[in-house]
Amino acid sequence: MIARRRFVLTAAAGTVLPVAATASHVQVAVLIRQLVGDAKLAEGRVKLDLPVLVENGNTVGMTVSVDAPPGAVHSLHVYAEANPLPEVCHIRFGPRAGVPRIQTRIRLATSQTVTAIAQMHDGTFWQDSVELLVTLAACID
Amino acid sequence: MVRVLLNVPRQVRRNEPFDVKLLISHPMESGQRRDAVGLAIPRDIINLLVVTYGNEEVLRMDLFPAIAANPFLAFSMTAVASGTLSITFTDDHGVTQSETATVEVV
Amino acid sequence: MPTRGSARLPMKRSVSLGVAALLTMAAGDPGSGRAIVANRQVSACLLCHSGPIPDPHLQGNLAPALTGVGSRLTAAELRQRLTDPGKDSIMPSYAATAGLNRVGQPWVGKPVLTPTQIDDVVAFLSTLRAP
Amino acid sequence: MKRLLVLALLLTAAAGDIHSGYDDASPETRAMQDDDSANPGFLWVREGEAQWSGKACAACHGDARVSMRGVAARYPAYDAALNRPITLDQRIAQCRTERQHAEPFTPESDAALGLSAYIGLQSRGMPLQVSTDGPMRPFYETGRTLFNTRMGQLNLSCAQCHDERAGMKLAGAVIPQGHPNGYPEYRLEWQTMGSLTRRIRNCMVGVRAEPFPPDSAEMTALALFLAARAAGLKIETPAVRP
Repeated sequence: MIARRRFVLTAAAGTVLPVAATASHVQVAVLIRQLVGDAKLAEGRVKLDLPVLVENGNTVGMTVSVDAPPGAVHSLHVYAEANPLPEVCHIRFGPRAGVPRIQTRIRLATSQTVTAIAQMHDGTFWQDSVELLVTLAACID
Repeated sequence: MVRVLLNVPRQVRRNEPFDVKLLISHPMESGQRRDAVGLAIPRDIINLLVVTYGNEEVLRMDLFPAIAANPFLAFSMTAVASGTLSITFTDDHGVTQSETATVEVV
Repeated sequence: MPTRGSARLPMKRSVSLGVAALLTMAAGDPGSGRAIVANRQVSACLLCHSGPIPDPHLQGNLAPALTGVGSRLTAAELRQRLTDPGKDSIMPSYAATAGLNRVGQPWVGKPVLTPTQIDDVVAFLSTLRAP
Repeated sequence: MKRLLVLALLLTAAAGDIHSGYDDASPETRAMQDDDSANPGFLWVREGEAQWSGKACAACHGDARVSMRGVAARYPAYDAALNRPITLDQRIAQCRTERQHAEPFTPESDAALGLSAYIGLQSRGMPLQVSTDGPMRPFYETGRTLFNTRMGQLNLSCAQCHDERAGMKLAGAVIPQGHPNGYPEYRLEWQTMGSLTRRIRNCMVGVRAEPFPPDSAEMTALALFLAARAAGLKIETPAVRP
């Protein structure tokens, strides 16, 4: 998917605009392949929670949880394919990790698909994706 | 100096998961924006966040410009003995800052 | 391609209309008009109206949908709406440079759209026929 | 007659339905506001708290949780010496420069927003109740006139969106009623905290109008009218909005 909106700069003091550039589905696929290697990537176990209709792409609450006992999850990885840079975050858990569930806030440049991958200590990889629509601010300051 | 809000229960039960919430005041300037006269605003983000408890690493997070301004992180952890929870983060200039909280295991 | 004869010109009603807006009556380019309508920063049309343009979730509902507007209004009527919507409408005149209050520095003396852009938008809207 | 009755009912419903922008926000945004340990506005509140106790504020005013309770609900308030209303932010600035003999705050700075947020928090949950009588009346009327005046290249008034079309969608965004009960507030769009003044400027730039300067008589009159128009709404400082 490619980003569909490119805005022309109009004069408004204080306006800050994005530099035109986005990642791609292919770029995310390459990153995921590097992460997973030859292992199988399956749907399930990991759950990515994002609003389907995003109020403002600047700050989007995200929850990633894994159906697993404490200590079973090695790491979590999140990718946003239509952001300027596709990587969102990587989180590696240590031995004191509790319930495998994290919450953070992310930026989404435009409507797109976001993917989360959980890597388990048993070597398996699990993924979940959310396709969402991003609403833009009507008035920009 | 960056402001940090670290929310941890003061008392927890041994080996029972508890929630930690963290807010850091930081613009997380993505490096993808231009200012009003068209100049690129340089990237300035917190790129690494490490949570330790005693001598053990609880969580290590690599952050990218897609993490929103004033980063928020909530996670769960366990403790077997009273100790100090320490959050250490590093920005693009290599500046490191820490915030700690004590946890009593009852 | 819709054409406009001078016989279909609206009567001049408002002193705030730029003379140029009335003089430029060349047939507009609907492709260019579509791009102008689709660009919120240029025309602001989709802040209030919806229309047959991608991303309906980014379109407003303060004003009638543009879908089928070419069947409801003639080119002359469309031009009139754009240039002189009247005091009872919340729509701004896209041609006016006077009769406005506290216009911001970057926009002083400038209409929302140029006469050529208005021609193009009218040409595009005229193509939006009811099914 | 029946039509008139329906119209009257509609008007009554419209007048009675005064609700906070909180109610128009998404569940995610409301949740962000509801949890003090997840609400980024509290980064500023803590900054303000440190200023309050570290500087001369506490020396005169004591514990803000006592002395500042309900204060934000009464502003803009009449200043007899100036013979005009002033906003809470202007009162804080006045105290800072005239009593503390400190440098004025930079508008929208973390220091200014922090102190304002900390003081505002002390009135959280209390209903907005500003005076519009006596010497306040002409300023209130000025504010009302400004609220109803079409402005800018896009020729829109505040009322056309926030009274007449609240709840409808401007682009993809629901138009809120435009109440000032959460300031200073954290806006997702700004990715930071901001004042009511900044928000009004935001709207004015949106309609391509020349914004009222932050400390102008017009801005204060408009702030007064907005506060009076929101009478009874509970203060939510620091609110979170899209």
